[in-house]
Amino acid sequence: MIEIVLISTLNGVLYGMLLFLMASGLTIIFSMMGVLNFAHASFYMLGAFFGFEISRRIGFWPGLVLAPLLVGLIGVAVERYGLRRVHRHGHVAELLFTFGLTFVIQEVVEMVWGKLPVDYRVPPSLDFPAFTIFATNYPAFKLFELLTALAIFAALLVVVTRTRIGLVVQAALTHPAMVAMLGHNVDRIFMLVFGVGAALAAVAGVIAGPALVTQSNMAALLGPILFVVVVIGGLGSLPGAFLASLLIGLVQTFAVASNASLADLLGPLAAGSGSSFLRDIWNVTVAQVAPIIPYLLLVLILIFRPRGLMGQRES
Amino acid sequence: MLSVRDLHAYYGKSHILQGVNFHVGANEIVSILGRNGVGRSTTLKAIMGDPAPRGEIVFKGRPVAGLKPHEIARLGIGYVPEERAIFPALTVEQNLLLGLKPGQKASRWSVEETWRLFPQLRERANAPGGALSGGEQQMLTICRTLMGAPDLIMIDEPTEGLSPQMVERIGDLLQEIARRGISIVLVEQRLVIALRISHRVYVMGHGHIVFEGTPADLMANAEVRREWLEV
Amino acid sequence: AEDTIKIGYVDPLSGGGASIGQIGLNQLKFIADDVNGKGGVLGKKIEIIGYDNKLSPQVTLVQVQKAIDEGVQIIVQGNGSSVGAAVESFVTKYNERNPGKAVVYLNYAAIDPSMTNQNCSYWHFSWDANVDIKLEALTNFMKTKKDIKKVYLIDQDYSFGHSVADTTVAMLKEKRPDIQIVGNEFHPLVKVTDFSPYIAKIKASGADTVVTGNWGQDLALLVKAAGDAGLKVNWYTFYAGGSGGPTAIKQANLPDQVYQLTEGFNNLPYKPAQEVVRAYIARYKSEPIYYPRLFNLTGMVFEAMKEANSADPAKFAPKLEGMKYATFASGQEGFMRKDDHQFFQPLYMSVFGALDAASQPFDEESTGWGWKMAAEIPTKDTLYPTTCKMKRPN
Amino acid sequence: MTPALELTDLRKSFGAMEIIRGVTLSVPAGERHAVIGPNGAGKSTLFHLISGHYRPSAGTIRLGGETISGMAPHLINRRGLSRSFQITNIFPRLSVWENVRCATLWAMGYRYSFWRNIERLADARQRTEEILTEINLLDRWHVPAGVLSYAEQRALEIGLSIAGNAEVLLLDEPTAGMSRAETERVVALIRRVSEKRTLLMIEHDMGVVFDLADRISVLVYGEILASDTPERVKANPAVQQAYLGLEAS
Amino acid sequence: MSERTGAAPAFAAPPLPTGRGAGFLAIFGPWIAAAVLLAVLPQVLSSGLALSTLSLMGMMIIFALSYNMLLGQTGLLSFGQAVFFGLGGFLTVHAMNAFTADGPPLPLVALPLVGAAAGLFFGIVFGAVSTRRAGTTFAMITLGIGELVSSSALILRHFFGGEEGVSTDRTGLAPFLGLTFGSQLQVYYLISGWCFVSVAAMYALTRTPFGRICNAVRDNPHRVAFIGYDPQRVRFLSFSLSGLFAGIAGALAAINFEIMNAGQLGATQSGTVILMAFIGGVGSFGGPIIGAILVTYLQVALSDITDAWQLYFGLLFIAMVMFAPDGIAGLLARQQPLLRGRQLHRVLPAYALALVPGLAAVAGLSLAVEMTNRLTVHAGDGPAMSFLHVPLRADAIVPWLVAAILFAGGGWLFLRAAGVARQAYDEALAVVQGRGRTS
Ligand SMILES: Nc1ncnc2c1ncn2[C@@H]1O[C@H](COP(=O)(O)OP(=O)(O)OP(=O)(O)O)[C@@H](O)[C@H]1O
Ligand SMILES: Nc1ncnc2c1ncn2[C@@H]1O[C@H](COP(=O)(O)OP(=O)(O)OP(=O)(O)O)[C@@H](O)[C@H]1O
Ligand SMILES: [Mg+2]
Ligand SMILES: [Mg+2]
Repeated sequence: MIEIVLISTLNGVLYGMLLFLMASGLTIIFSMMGVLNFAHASFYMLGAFFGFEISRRIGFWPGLVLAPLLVGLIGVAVERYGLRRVHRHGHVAELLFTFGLTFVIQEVVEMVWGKLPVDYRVPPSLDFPAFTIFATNYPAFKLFELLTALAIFAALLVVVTRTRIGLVVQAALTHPAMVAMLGHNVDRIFMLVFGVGAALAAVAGVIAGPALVTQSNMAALLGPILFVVVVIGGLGSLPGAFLASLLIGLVQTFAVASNASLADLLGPLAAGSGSSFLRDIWNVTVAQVAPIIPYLLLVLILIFRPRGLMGQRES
Repeated sequence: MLSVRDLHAYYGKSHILQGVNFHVGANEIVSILGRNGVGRSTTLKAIMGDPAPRGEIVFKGRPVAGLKPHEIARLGIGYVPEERAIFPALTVEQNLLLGLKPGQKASRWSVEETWRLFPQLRERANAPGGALSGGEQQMLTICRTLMGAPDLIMIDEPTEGLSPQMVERIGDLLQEIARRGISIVLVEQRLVIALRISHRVYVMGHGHIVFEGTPADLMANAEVRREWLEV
Repeated sequence: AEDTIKIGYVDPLSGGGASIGQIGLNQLKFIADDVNGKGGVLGKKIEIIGYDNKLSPQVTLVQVQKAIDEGVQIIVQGNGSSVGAAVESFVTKYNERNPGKAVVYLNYAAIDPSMTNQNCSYWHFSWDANVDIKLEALTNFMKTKKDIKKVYLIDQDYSFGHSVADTTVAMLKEKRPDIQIVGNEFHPLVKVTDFSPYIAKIKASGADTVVTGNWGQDLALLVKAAGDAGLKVNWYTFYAGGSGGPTAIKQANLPDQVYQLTEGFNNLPYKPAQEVVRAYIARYKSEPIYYPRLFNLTGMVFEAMKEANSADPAKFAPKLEGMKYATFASGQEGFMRKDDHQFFQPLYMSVFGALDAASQPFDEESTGWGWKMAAEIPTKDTLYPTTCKMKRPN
Repeated sequence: MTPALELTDLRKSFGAMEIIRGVTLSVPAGERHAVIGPNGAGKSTLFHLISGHYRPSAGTIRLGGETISGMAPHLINRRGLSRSFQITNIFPRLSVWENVRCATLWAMGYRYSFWRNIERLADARQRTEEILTEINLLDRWHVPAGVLSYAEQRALEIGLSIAGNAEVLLLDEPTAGMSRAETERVVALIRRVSEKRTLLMIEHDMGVVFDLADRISVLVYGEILASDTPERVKANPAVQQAYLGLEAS
Repeated sequence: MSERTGAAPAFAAPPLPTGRGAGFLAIFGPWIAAAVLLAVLPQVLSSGLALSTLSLMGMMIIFALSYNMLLGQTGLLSFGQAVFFGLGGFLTVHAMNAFTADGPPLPLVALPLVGAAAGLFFGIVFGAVSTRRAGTTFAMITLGIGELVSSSALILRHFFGGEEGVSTDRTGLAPFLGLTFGSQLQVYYLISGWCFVSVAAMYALTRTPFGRICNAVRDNPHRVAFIGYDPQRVRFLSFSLSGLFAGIAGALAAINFEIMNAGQLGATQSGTVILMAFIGGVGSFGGPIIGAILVTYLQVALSDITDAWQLYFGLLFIAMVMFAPDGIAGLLARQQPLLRGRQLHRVLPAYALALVPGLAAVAGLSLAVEMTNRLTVHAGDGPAMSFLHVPLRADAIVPWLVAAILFAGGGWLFLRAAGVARQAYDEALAVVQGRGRTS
């Protein structure tokens, strides 16, 4: 029992931090700029492929620095020459713009790297088990993931609370012209924020690439789970996103560990239910539905607490 | 301080400003009067760069036309819009802090100063700007612009929605601002207050200036008042 | 009348499934070029036309319609049982509703047993062993492995995964009642990014063998998580050789622990096949031959055409029924069962690991590791009855 | 006779701050009642409470004798209370015509009707035309409301609030930002539309207040300081001190 | 009171709406024309593919319009519209299977009613949950619901048929006027009939008090409450009705394909409908119709022409969003005053002038894309290829130069020509308005 709880907690925390790593850039873009950036996963994929390409030439560590820089620049260019123009036409237009971008990025990645997975490996310097609990190894690379997530969280927290960038962006959502007339270069700040968001996605890509599968469909497979993290955490709240990542990580891990089903719960009743349709519902285990629990959580939280866990506003 | 010559501005295809000329000296309070819709607000906005002005705008000896709004603001022109443009989701204090320009630490007008002038705002320091009463928003928007330590401040209808008593206070405040070395361009509906505190007044009609003079000149000119101010 | 024989290949050529769909298309083109170089079939050239179905049954039907409009009477499709079922049902209805211009569906990878059982169709021929047959073969293999004591099942939560799990449980119970099933887990299809909790469960169960029908990312991530956690078990799989699988196994460092059941693999010691593989690799660099069965499929169809002296499915389909054929991978004989149009052939258990360069020339995905023979399951051990009541056109 | 609107010990707090501190007020039917008071006194909040935008923390509100405190805004509106907003609140992308017509629909009984052709509703059309004539926007009927000038939007705001023919009308600073001449036109309009109705109005323009109001309540710090006829309010030294400045004197 | 002393209004105000119906032909003319068009289309486009594509367009038109009831009319961005499409389809398939066996003899033509009922039912159920909120919150709830429903579809295998889905045979139902609906042509007429009825119904809906209040809610939900309406109720009704029509579309899909599977209620399908509505233009009723036709056509045709179709698809959307955010209908609507003022001839030459370099730039770009594709994805097929029927080698320098020149030169010329076209447009508009003022 202790073994299951301990291991599940550990796995949950590790998974949660991976989620946060992937979602941090989206939190920045979505909750600060209000842009539903569907291309976030594509930037993440670009990060992974750039990381792969750089790491096989000069090594993982230069890749960890260079890939996010490159993707950040791409993000800046996307904002400057595309999104900025679309911005005045509203959120739906922005969303579709990034939606179109996902197609383009995926196709370009396929042209350059093909459709098959690439052999993106954990750097040898981190390729060893860091510790072992109950005969289960925890690779050093996972710890590195965790530390990076924590570092990013701390750094973003400092930037958001210690500078006025967050305020400027938030103010510009309602009165962009006024913010400019107070002397703030709104355009440049938006560009920076978007660039940083893209770069953060790329950091996640560089790190998750070796841990997961680096393939041209990895963006599409990531799905909307990151939106779930940001929204559950609460729009505009970095700590919220952090908390939500942890929560989802833990909930999912513990759900997998459980084999309970309605049939177990209401055993005798279940026997009577003849319809095959009901039997389906009856016999589904918690573990089976683990990965869709976050969506359930999303719907429930939005219904009962639309601001999310720690959000300051409902939009 | 500021001189505007042959200023034109358009909204889409409609030609709103059709050659506006005026100037403001150091420490001077200048009012622009006129009926609704003649383009007074547009004049101020065009000076701030949005809508894009055509013509000559010189501030502290530097041509300003063609610069972006934030560059103009950084040169030292402050603008208080008619619609107040309070950032509703930010707290009162955060609204004030946004008045500081990037890199600017403190200024002649600090948050403390605001609290002193309008103790009412201090009580609301942590309330969202959107929750403020109409009049409180008006106070906040003026103080927010002052935080940026402008050399010239352009204020659009500052007394709208203010109680008579508060109107007086604003009048005094404007005079104090001017005493501290800040020039003021005031767009005002209420003649009483404008005439009381202005050094000079312009009257605007249909996109250009139709009268220039001291308040006393205007009081003496019944015809202008009737035709262009409807009083 | 036409001077080419058009074969419509309907499979995903874009999006998520494209990586496998494209490989099938390349292989068909390779075969067609080879056949055309030798003068074609019945004096006609073979033309392969790719139709992108985006892995959606509905798009597939539009594309099949398009292919038929363009004069295609032979549809080849494989990926996705949902698509396969749709094509089978469409082709059957189409031939019923439009008599005179028959269309035949040659299936190289959709392996839902229903396609050759309750839903079987005269116009459908299947070259891949269906789930029942594969599991019959797999359990026949496991029957002989006395060191298997505790088996854990983990599968994707959809029909194929459930077939694998249910059938394995049933067959093992019959053939090896001493084996303990210590877990029977389902996880959502391609939604899991972190398999560590599942690995923790497997570990806790004390299993020595895991049977999984997983493919694609679900297999790769599962194996990687096992490697990370240091789980030492044997893996019995069907699709570990699919795109990304070998890379993942190598990265997880699980030498000689992952088994795969297929109708052939590159390192089978059969010269003619090895030569073809070499030629293929020379042309499509770093792309493996996943589908030896495509060679069987085309070979048999071309032979049937020659026998019938016609490229009209109505004429050559009867010739396929019961046809015997020396399979591509090993030259051993297989046959097309007349009752349900299912091809039976020897199946092979191979295991992934370091190669002996002399006798095992082909590695996978440039990992340096490759598939090596573990056991051959002769055709007779793969036979599995069918419930098909074939309706033949009169 | 039951008063048109009756507030009893009404209170509203935001967090720890009590903004409305026990307001008791009764407005008889047909009265033109003005609420004045310093900025931030709670006048708009009072309107928000009456119209259902905020829920009162305590106290009751009765409309024509019926308790409406805590009801949703649309329910209160359906019971015959309509209001305008201090900060213009219209439908910017709809035409001026549609703005006003939408505001007439519920009161005319059309509700959520999805089987009637709206263009065939002669009564709604006629009423819309009347209102547009009243607020002098008839020749702008086809323009999207968001494009109107500030003063025109203020006029439309009033148009929306009177379109539903509500018994009780709440106007929050209807003349703010208007020039003298326009203000006079608005005053005339308000006089006309409030002919057979009850009017509650917030204003800072004392000219307008003394011109229109039958009775004036002075709200200071969330409490009613005085509620009386214009003359007596003007003469009240407490009011002078708390509120009226140089302009009124 | 609001005397305008600023710039004079550009137009004299048009006459007030009279409410008296326009002439019979003005109202029903377009509808009759549409009906005739739907009836004769299969005579012109009679291939099997054309009929399938037209059928597909028919159901997608309904689907896109149902979506626009939310996005365009009520201002609700939903990410889960396919849920109603899919559930409508699934219930229809089950109904078809039930009636085939020994259920009541319901003809196939009536089965979209099952889809409608299912769509409405689930619209009510999910609407009750989601429409309590608006804006991003609403959007995210629908995202969650969509994800939940489509995930459950794989788990509840008996109802949704697992991955294969549930298939059926449409000819098994009671014949209707002797029709068994075996042929695609008959199915086409069934779909176009339902399409016509649904479009007419949805159009009528926009012209009702409810329709107008939906627009008001889109513009300013807060204010709606103060004119007597409950914005939440309006959203709810709009959502439910939208579900109803999406359900009809799903039912038609089920009839057309005779199969329904989980993919039909997933995110891809929901995304497609957003694209359709937006590309066509959410601002007008007809926009989504154009969008549905165009996007369906592209989906069917583009993948034949090139397998880098996703790239072109993406670029097209990006270009649309950036340069024509009102969609195609918006672009067309801008030509309307010119057409009415008989000034269109003034701008057409300028448009044509812009079109030529524009096409050249597109050709240059796609040449580069295709050559890259050949060298990377299709390296195994060798560098010899053909582009627009011109044979060339992807590894030669000349084609690359041509591509670069076409793209850069065409792009530059296009930008200049676009300026000219814009100016021509402004001038023509000025002429029209000038006339409007004097008349
Ligand atoms: N964004 C805009 N788009 C189009 N026209 C505008 C816009 N803003 C203002 N206008 C028009 O420009 C003219 C001048 O407007 P402006 O706001 O400058 O007037 P004003 O003198 O400040 O009057 P007010 O007393 O109403 O504030 C008006 O006719 C107005 O309708
Ligand atoms: N939602 C809220 N949260 C916190 N404080 C609020 C909220 N709404 C109003 N207040 C405060 O309540 C007080 C009264 O506001 P209200 O808008 O009613 O004033 P008012 O009398 O209308 O003033 P004005 O004449 O300036 O419009 C103000 O100090 C305001 O800051
Ligand atoms: Mg103004
Ligand atoms: Mg107020």
